[in-house]
Amino acid sequence: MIKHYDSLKIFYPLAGRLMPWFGWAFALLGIFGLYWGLFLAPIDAVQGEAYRIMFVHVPSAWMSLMIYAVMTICAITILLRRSKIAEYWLLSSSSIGASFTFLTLVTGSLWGRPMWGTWWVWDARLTSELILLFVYLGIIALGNAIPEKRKAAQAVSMLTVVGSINLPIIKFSVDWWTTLHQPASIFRAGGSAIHPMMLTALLLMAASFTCYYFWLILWRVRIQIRENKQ
Amino acid sequence: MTGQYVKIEKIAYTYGTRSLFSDLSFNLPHGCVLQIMGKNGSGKTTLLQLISGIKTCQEGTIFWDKTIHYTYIGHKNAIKGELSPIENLKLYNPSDNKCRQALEMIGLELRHHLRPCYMLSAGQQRKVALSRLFLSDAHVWLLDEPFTALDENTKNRMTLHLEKHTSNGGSAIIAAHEPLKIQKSVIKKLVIK
Amino acid sequence: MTPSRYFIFCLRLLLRQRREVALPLFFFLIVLSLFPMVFPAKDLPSLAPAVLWITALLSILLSLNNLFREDVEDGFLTQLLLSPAPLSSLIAMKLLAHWIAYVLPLFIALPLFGLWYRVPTENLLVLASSLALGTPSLLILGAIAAALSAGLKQGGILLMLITLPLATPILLFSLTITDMAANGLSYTAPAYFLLAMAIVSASLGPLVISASLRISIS
Amino acid sequence: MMSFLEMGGYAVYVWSAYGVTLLVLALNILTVFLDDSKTTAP
Repeated sequence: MIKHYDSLKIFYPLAGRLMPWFGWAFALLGIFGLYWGLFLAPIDAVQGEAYRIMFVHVPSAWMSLMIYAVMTICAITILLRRSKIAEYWLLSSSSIGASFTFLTLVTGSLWGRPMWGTWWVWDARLTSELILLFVYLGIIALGNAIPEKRKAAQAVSMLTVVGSINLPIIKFSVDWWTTLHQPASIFRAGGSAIHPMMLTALLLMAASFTCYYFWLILWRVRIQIRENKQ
Repeated sequence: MTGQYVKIEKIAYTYGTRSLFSDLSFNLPHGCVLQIMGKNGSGKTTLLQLISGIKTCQEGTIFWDKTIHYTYIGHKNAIKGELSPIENLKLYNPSDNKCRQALEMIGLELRHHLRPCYMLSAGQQRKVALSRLFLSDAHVWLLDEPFTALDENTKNRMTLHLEKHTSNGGSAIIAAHEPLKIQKSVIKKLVIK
Repeated sequence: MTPSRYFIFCLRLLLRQRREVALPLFFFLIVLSLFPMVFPAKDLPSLAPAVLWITALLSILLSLNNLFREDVEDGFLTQLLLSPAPLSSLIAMKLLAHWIAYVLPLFIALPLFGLWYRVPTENLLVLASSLALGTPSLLILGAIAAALSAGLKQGGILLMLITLPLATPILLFSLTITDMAANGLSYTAPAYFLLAMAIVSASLGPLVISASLRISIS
Repeated sequence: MMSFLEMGGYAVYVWSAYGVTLLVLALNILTVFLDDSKTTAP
C-alpha cells in the first residue's frame, strides 16, 4: 500500500504530464464537435436550426451527472481509506459539476424559449437538473463551512454518498410527478433514430467536455497539493 | 498486553499545519496515575481525546485492553441544565440511592439534588459531572483538568477517591497543571512541549 | 447508558424544554394560517395537501436545527460516542423521542388545519397517513444533515440547504398519494414507496448519522 | 455566411447558448489560473 506521502509524490508529476494532453484534447475535440454540430449536421425537420443548442445542452447534462458519479467514487474511497488525492479531487470537482449543471439549465431554457414560448417549464428533465444544482450547492456550502480541509472532505463525502443514493429516487419521483401533471417534454429531438451526424457531434462535444473536466481537475489537485506542502 | 490498560505507540497528530506531537509512546499499567502536563494549547486535551477514541491520529496506534471500560470527563460537564443532578446521573446508573450517594460523596448538598442544574454554580455543576466517577466501575478514568473550579474540600474528596481507585488496581490519565496530592509512587508524569 | 434509559432521558429532557419544543408547532400553525387569508376559499381544498406538506417539511427541519447542536456545545455528544452501547441505537432512540416531541403535535393540529382549509375528513385521514409514512424518512434525512452541520456556524441554514433538495422525493410521493386519493384512484403504489423509504432510512439512517457525528466531532 | 449566422431565425438563442457555455468554461479556467498564480507567487 503506497504510503500517503509517496502517492502524492507519484501523482504530482504524473498529473503535470497529463494536463497538457487533456487541455489540447479538449480544444481539438471541441473545435471538431462545433464544426460537426454547426455545419455538417442537417437541419432538424421539426425545430429547424434551434435544435443545434442540443450540442452544448446534452453534453453539459451528461457532464453534470458524470462528475457527480466521479465525486461519489472519490467519496467512497475517502470514507473507506483516507486518501489525500481523493479528498482534493472531491472538493475541487463540486464547483465544476455545479457549473455544468447551471449550463444545462441555461441552455435548456434558451432551447425551450423558441420551442415552448416560455423560458422555463417544469419538465421532468429540467426539474431533476434543477434539484441536482441545489444538491451541488449544498455540497459546496458544506465544504466551505468547515475550515479544516480534512474534516471538510469527510463531511462532503458523507453528503455526496447520501446524495448519490437519493438522486435516482429524485429522478424517479420527478418523472412520476411530472407525467401526472405535465405534457411529455419535447427533448427527444428527432426521436430515438438520431441522425448519425448529430450523434458524432454530440459524442465529440461530450468527449471534449470530459477532457476539459480532467484537465481542470488535475490542475486544481496539483494546486491543492502544492498549497498543503508549504 | 499483560498488566497494561493502554499502550500508545509512536502516535503523531498535526492540527492543520502545526504538529502537536510526534513519535509519542507510553503505556498505562494497572494502579497508576499518568499526569499529562504542558502549557495551554500544547495538546493535552487532544492527546486525551486521541486516547479515548474521539479523535483518530494520523500515525501510530493505540491499543486498548478490550475487556475493560473507561470514563472520559472533559472540560465540558456533559450535563443537561433543565434536568436535576439525580436525573442527569440516572442515565448512567438507574438506582436513585446510588446516584444520591455519589452526589453526597462529591459533597453536593442534599437540597440541590432535585433542582434543575442550571440553578447550580459552575463549581457545583462540575461536581455533578465528576460525581459520575463515584458511580461507575470503570477501570480507567480519563480526566481533563478535573480540579480547576473546585474548592479545597472537593479536591480532597476527589484525591481520596482517586487513591481508593488506584489502590484496587484502577488507573487514570489526568491532564492537570497543579501537582496531584497522592503518593508519588503511583504517579507517572508526561510533559508535552 | 443503555438505549432504553437514553430514550427516557431524552423524553424527559424534551418535556422540560416544552417551551422550545412548542416553537416549531407555532411556526407550523402560523404559516398554515397565512394561505387561507390570501387565497379565495374555493381554491383551498386543492391547495391543502401541498401547503400542509411543505409547511410540515419546514417545521420539521426547523426543529432539527438543535438536534445535535446542544449536545455538541455541552459536551454530551462525547459521552454518547464513548458509551459502550452502540451509537446508532442511541441515535435511533434520540430520533424516536424527537419524532414524538416535534412531529406528533403536528398530527394533533390536523383537525384545525382541516377546518381552515375545508378539507373533508376522509381526505384528512389520507393526508394524515401520508404524513405518518413520510415524516420518518424526512426526519432521518434531516438528522444526517444536522449531524454534518452540528458544530458549524450558520448550521441551521446549511441544514435546510442540504436537506431540502434530497427531501423532494418524499414530498412528491406524499403528494402523489393525496393526488390519487382525490381522483379516487388507488394510492397503494406511492404509499409503498414511502413505506420502503421509511424502512430503508430507519435501518441505514442511524448508522449514517453516527458516522456523520464522528466526522463532525473529530 | 450570413444565413449561417442567422441560424434560421434562432440566432439569438443558439449563439447565446454557445456564448454562455464558452463564458462559463472560460470563467472556470480563469479561477483555476488565479488560484494557481496565487500559490506559486511567493
